[in-house]
Amino acid sequence: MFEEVAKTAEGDLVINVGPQHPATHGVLHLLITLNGETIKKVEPHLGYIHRSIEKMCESLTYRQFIYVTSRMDYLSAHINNHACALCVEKGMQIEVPDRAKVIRVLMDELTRIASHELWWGAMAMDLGAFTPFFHAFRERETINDIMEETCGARLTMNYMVPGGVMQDLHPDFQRRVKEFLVLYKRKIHEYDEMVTGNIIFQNRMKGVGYISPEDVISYGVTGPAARGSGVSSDIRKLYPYEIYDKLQFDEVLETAGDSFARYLVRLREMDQSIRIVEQLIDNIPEGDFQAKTKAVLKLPKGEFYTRVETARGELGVYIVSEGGTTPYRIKFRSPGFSNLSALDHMVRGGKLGDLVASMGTLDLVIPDIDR
Amino acid sequence: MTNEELKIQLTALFPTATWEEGTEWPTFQITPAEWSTVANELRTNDALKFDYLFCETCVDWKTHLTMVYHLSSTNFRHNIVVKAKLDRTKPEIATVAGIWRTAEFFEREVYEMYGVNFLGHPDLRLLILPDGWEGKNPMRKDFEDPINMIKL
Amino acid sequence: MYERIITVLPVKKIKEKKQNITVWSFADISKTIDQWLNDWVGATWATVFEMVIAGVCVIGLFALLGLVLVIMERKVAAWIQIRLGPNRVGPKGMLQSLADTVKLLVKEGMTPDGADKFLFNLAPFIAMIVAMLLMAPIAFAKDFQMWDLNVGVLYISAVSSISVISILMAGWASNNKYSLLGAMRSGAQIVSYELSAGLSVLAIVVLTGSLSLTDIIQSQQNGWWIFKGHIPVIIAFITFIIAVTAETNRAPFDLAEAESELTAGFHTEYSGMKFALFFLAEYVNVFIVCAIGATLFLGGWMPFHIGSWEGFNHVMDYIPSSIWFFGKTFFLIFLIMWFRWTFPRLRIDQLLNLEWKYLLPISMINLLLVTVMAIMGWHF
Amino acid sequence: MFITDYIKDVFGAMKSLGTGLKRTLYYFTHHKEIITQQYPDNRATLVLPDRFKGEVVMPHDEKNEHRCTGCTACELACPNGTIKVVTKFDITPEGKKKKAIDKLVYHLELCTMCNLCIVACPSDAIKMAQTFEHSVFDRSQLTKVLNKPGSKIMEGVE
Repeated sequence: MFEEVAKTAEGDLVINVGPQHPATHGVLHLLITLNGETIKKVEPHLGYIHRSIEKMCESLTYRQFIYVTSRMDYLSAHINNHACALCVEKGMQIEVPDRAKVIRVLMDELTRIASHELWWGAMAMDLGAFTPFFHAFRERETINDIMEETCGARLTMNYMVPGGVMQDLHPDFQRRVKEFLVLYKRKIHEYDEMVTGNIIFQNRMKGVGYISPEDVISYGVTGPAARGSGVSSDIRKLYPYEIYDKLQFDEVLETAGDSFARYLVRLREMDQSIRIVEQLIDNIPEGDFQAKTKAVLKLPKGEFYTRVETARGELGVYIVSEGGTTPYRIKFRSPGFSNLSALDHMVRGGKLGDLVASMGTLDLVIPDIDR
Repeated sequence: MTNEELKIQLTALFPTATWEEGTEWPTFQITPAEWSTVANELRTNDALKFDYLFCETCVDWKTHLTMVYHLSSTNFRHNIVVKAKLDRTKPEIATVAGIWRTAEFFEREVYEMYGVNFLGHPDLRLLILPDGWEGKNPMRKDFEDPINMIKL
Repeated sequence: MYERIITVLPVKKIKEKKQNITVWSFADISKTIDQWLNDWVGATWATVFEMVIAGVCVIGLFALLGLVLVIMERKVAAWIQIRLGPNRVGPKGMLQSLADTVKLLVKEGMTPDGADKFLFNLAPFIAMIVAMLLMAPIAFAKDFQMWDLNVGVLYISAVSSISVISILMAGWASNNKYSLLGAMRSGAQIVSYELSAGLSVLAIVVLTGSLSLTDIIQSQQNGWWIFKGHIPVIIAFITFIIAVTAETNRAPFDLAEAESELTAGFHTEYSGMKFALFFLAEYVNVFIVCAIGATLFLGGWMPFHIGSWEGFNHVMDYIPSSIWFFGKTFFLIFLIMWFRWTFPRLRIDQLLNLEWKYLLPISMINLLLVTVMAIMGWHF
Repeated sequence: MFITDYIKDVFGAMKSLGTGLKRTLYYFTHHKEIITQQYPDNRATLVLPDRFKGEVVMPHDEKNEHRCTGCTACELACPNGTIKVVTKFDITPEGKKKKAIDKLVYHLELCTMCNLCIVACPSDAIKMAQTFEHSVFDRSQLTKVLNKPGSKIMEGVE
């Protein structure tokens, strides 16, 4: 290294952050060019967890391929499954019963809360505060327990199927969710006490990783990261699916465009999700949880695209069908992939410490980027 | 703008485009040669303003490749799909990384997965595949890997 | 002439009555040992033996402190993080750190290729030696001090700044970019925070008029400085705590080893016992700075007295002085641990901003106030 | 005013840090908030939800009879090739040949617990068990035969 430092005239230092690094939460590999502490360039190298899900799906039937998508963005597995189910339903024109719709939305929002909880803890951990991580897990575990009870798994549920959901809600579901709501309301102010209000945290976040609204659109940044720059990009509002158009909730927007704005968007989004859950939990209609579908699903020849809002941004599912039982080509437009492309733009000129702050607020899930 | 209005306007702008029927969003096909000017027009035209490329991918049709661009306008909230048919042996198309910067990553992915060469791309390197990858492009239909691919 | 290692100073008798009440003193024991050794082998050999005894005591204390502080840190962290913490090895997990030590001892100590082998292996020992040297002037209990230096405070601030060399050495010799960055951060950090730590210590020196730790403790017989010195001393105490947290590279100032940025900073490449030495040195440094804080601001081994409450003071006097000292020190250690598990880490430029824009001006003005206070005799 | 801003800054910062410290001190002193479950110790009292997807099992009744007809619906539904149905032909008392399962081989190491086979099964022959401690020393032990030796199909299941 001595020679290397001497060789570069400007004293630039090229550092590998990842694929095994505490801040990348997975196997993301960033090649960083540093000048002292200042970042000159960030170059992502992907593929360490690429499982070629798109290729795998080409050989799976329309019922089977949904389970694979849980493994993309494993923190919002429900929403991924939901997107796939929606796409198949769009192609087959299946009418989903009301009960199934409500169950799906409930599960989506619970997943979103769980995902944001984990993000919050991991974000604080990136910045050096360890305690919030464990506190976030207390609430997250409650949601996971609810999921486990109804769907049978904690992380990769495979609960959504074309035409509805796989099983009906567990009889205890409503009670457990209400308990969770009480717990959440009791504990959420602690998040502000421990992290949001903290002066060190605010200084680390404010003005860091700024991205302008134009760049947000150009880079295709979506989700809370885009809304932190004031770009309205909530698919639930813009292109409502399921019953989102009938629900009362706000699209959270901040205009500062820095890491702190993105942080606030996510925190307030949890409140909005709680609002949705509160609206629905007592109003789950009776009826079927699954539409009657054929045993073998065949999509007509054509192309189908659905967009849903995951916890990280816009997930697009693009199915090209040749009329068979398996998709001819499937493409997942994952939010993390586009969000990552803006990372270099966001952190250039910042300090090394800013990199983890910006990366934390982008909420990258590496399997989602690599697919 | 509704889909019909959009279609009328786009037909006027790009008379050479061939339209597909029965799709959710207006879908038209162009030749790779005109893609660069079409993309510029879509991005800059005040009535269209397609400033958000939300999906860019490629489909291998065994006889040819098709680039598929999903475009959206954050101003007017309308979407279109543009397709370009590429030659399978020597696929080449102009890059749009200068127009929509998100395309930089999408195109790198398509480049390694399908072998499409994007002319004028600022940084066309392997993104997901390991360095020094040789052989066929994995997402093409005729890709075979006897070691790692298991046929059930 | 040899300097006496175990020195027994004639205690300044500020209040004759108190002196009689304080029941338990190490002076008698050390005097007896000294006497006995002198009679047995003569003055020269007696000094040698005393040195050996002192050395063994320091090493023993080192090992003990390492074990105690590690388990303490883990328990504090666990309880703050709504966990149970180590609870498997020994009663309530109290032997966990012993098991960890054994594990670290039997682990292979790796030296990476391309590292500067000499410096790489030397660095952890420098860190240890610095920590050991700092033990010398600390008064652990009444009349229990290894080396009563008349410039004790100066000695501590001089020696403690050597520790940065070990970190720089480790960072440079590792041939690792993370280590180098961590070491550079640490260098900038320790050098800057030395200033405000020094200035806040000076506040007490100004009030006492002596650099000797014994004199400083004696001056607090009628009340600790933190109570006697009004607001300026409280400000000095706060700056001291912040500065020493930074100086010992503890969170929120752990930039030298910031794991989310630099994986492990300067000790990325260290393993086995060499890593353990760094680890131990960090904890012992924490103990030492807290001991100094306790000595300067909280009266060292002096018991807690309230004005004219004779009965209360009497009871307090019966608590052994070593318990007072360790109690105060461990309270400060707890404070530092509490900080660590609550706050996020600062960024390097904010860290330097905090020092040069906030702590340094505040402690300078504060020193001025303390000086005025000391001259006018406004303190109790 | 610069000085008042400066002092305000300092006090605001101290206050924000104090709030955080107060919160962590609360948890430090309130041990009843601890949520740790000491897993291997609480194994006796650990209850998993009845829907938990642990592994695929085939329930047998006391007469060693199962409900599997060997229709291979589960094999077709499985995305990973986890289940392999080996059929044989039994001779019924009337002398007719009847298809039945010889072995239902289940590869736990390939299973992703997606529940698709359970949903696909027309005769409710298989279900998910609530086990989760699947570690074994040898990979071959993860390949299981679900039907017990000598088991027969239950009367009346078609």
